[in-house]
Amino acid sequence: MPARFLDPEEAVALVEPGSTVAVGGMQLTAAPMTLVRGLIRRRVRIGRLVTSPSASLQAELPIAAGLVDEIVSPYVGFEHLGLAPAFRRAAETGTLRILEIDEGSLTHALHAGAGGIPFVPCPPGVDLTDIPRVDPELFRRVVDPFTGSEHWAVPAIRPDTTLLAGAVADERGNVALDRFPFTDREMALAARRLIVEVEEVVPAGALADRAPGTTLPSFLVDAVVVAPGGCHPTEYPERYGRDEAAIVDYLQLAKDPAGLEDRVAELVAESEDAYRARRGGTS
Amino acid sequence: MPARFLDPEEAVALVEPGSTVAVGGMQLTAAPMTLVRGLIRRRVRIGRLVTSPSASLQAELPIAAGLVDEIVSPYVGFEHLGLAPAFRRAAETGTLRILEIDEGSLTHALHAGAGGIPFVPCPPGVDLTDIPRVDPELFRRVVDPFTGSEHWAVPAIRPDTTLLAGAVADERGNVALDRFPFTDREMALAARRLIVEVEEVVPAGALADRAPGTTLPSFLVDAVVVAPGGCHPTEYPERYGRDEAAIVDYLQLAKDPAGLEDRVAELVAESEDAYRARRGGTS
Amino acid sequence: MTGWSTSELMAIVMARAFDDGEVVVMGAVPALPMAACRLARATHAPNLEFIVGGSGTVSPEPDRLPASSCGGDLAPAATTLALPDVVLLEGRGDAFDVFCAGGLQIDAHGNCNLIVVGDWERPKLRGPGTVGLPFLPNTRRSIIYTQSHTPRTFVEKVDFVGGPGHPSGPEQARPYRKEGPTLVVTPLATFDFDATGRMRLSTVHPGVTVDEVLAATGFIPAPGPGPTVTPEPTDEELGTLRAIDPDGVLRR
Amino acid sequence: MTGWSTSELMAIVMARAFDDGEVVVMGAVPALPMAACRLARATHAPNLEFIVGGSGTVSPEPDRLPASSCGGDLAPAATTLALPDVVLLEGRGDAFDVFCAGGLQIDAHGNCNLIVVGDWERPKLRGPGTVGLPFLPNTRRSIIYTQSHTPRTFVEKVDFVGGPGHPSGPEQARPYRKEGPTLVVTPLATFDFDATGRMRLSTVHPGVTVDEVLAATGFIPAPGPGPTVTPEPTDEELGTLRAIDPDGVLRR
Repeated sequence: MPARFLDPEEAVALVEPGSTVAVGGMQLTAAPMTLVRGLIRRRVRIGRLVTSPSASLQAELPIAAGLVDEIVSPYVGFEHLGLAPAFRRAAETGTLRILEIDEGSLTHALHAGAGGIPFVPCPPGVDLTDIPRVDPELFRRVVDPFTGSEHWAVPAIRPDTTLLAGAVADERGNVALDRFPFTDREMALAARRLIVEVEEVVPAGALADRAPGTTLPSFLVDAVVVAPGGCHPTEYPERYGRDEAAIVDYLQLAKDPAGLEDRVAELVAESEDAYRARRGGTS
Repeated sequence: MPARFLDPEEAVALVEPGSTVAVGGMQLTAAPMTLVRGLIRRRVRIGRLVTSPSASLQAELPIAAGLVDEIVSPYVGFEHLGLAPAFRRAAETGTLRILEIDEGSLTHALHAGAGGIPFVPCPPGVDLTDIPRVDPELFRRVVDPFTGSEHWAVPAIRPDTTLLAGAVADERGNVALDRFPFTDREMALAARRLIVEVEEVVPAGALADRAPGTTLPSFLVDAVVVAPGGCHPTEYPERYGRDEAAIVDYLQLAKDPAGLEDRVAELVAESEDAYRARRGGTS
Repeated sequence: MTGWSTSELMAIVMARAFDDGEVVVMGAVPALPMAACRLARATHAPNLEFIVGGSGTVSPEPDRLPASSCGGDLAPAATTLALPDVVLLEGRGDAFDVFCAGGLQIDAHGNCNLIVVGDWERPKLRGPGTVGLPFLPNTRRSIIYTQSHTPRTFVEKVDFVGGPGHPSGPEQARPYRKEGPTLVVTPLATFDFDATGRMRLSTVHPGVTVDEVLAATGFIPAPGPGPTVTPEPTDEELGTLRAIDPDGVLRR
Repeated sequence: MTGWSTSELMAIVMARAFDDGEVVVMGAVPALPMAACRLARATHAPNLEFIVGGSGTVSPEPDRLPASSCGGDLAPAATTLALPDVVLLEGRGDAFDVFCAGGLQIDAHGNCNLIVVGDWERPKLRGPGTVGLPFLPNTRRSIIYTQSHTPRTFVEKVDFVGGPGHPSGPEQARPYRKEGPTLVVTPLATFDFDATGRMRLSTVHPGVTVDEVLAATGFIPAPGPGPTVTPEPTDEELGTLRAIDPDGVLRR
């Protein structure tokens, strides 16, 4: 079926409270912030938040809003701009359950989820770390039936909903990311429901010149939200840069829990249209 | 290091006799026939031949030449043109050991080989077939440590050498396939040694406009063989079609074992340059 | 419109069996199921999508019906999946609705065999291999088609299960088994399956007798309400199909 | 040429440590290792290749040093791997030569910790997470770098091993362990490792005293032949580096 084109509010209403939500984008690039802000405005509780190998604001903001019960993420931070204040505070005060995982195990777990593969034995490396010790839910021992050797294994991850930011959708809802894919394709393929915000809609057939394997067919896409500039303050490659001043401003303010609470209240009170208008013409 | 640019003869000399060789391309498209003919001319014994999910002449010809001890392949045939005569005969007379495998298990085994993942539990499906029963070397039972359920598993496959056909290499040996990828990327990433024949060489930097994830960096490529038209008689998309008359001619002739022996002798006697000249200007 | 070929009728019968919005996968030699999918899209199922074998192309519309599932004539398509992603989704089990498959042997429970006739260790006939057929029971349902309807093709039990059909016996409890095969299309007839998963004769094609079908079938089909006569192609169906197949690949 | 910054010296020291033909991987905040790789390519290691974090770009040469490992300013590169393919190759273990890594804590055996200071259950400081650091021992060797050389960063034993260094004790027998960390670069000094895998002071940067380094180090380094003074940047090195970093990111 063609994907449905929805408003951000309608799209996030598809997310069941308490379910597992995966958010795409990596570091300060291509975070699906319009959808994330939508979740926060609607105060949708996220039972388990799964991120790409390195998340920034797409994990930090829902945590700041107190909406995340558990997180599966190899990294929440702001790269050269510093640590993630709400994530730190939630971890240090014990209000967020962290399921520790590394980039490799996460990537393979999503791949397994996409493929109906029940679990994956881990490649060498993680067995020399303390990670499996603190995360018995995601790491268990398995014996290789071919060699008899023992390995850590991780279970398949199938997000109930995956939220991604793409560059364009055609009129049927076929999507092209047109950028570094990160682990966004795995998150899309593993999802039970996929919601994509895009910068732009193009005519049917306009994605036919994209290289094989770089598009997502509409039958995998449940909803498309048209949100030009919607990744703000993160960047969308070749469309707009990150708004570093806005991120730094957030990081300053979020050092103070009361300031952070105000900021979340502001965000909830403001519509996405008003947000877009206020931050000006990046798109 | 930049890949080495070699003649077909030099390139196939890198293949150790008796080792595991993977051949890319699928059905009647993008079979690395220049490299395969090189192996046959040099009479390199292939200990284990691994194919894409559907091979044609890249498996049939080495088998016809009596060079293959074992094969791991979900399909050897000629699609609408019929069955593979040498493969059939070798299977029916017991001169070829077949390690039965399906498309899914093969793809996952190559992915595991690329990733240092020791083995992969199979998704649902193959457990309802007779395949694991006849292939105890590639299929063993494993218990999911998270659920206690039992599954078939396949071991990682790491070809000693993978042979692929690409569209272009740049001067450093970065490669773009520029076509349906099939499982050729997995075969490349899992290989201990990668040899790619290409239609054309382009200047350094000329692949920079290819979409992320669609190229193979030179540090994965051990040797590049420049072989315009080299997939003949299979096709290379957007460059030349398959030579169906030549394939049908082979299939006719190969019905008779003596005829097939003559054909292989002819092939061995003829240089790749002579072959290219004889079949005329497809490139 | 008259003078339709058997392959055209088969494509039309398959097209009718697709529902709007379904996602269909097919393998090698895709001309027939691809024609059926395109016909369905052009008529009652505009939102059907189909994936052509190793190419990973989604609902391509080339000028001519392609002979191969991996040829460059399938490009460009509106989108194209990498084959490993198609393989993943086949394993995931809830992404695809219909798997179109066939075999050297097809048995009374809809099991398919592309691997071997006779004993696997000492083959009478070695087939090409099973490709993706093990994923048949992991797709919502499957449609089986073959150009060969003989007692050697249609057997009581396949010599080797490479593409699982309906369970018979204790396997019936398997948890992830979905609808299984729902339709079989041959040059002579169509079959469906009874509640025990055994094939039954559904329709015989115009000009074919029930006795001819039974003589060509190596097992006794389960009793059912049928058979009726396969409805002939309508002018619209045949006209649309011939626009999809201007070279008459399905008339050879 | 004078007036080099500490970060410029660090980049130059790292560049010297790369061999021609090596393949280097790096993670977040790539400016320093990326500058080092590009400097190496421009001087003694023209065939070195490097992969910039999540972008998967191979040896990109943007006009300015990038702040982020995932930004669009890294494109175009001659080739770009999809991140999942980089992850696969990190697991494969024979595709990459050098992993450049750091940590909130780095210990005497070169273990890195980006996860937590204090007890994992009751963190004193929660770090961002371990990203790809578990692959450190699966890469041929690693180079550790940090902008923070204090007794809190350089500890006898990390509170949490997220990026394994040299084995100490019974772990030394692990079969797949490769060369491990070979160099540590800080704003004050460089370290290497003795035969037991313990860090030892190799060079102190010009203008820094050994006592200052030891005071900033939370463990007693193993005795070694050194330390000597880190060789100053040559005019060629510094000139080349500044062409790579015209904005002076490394001079801030």
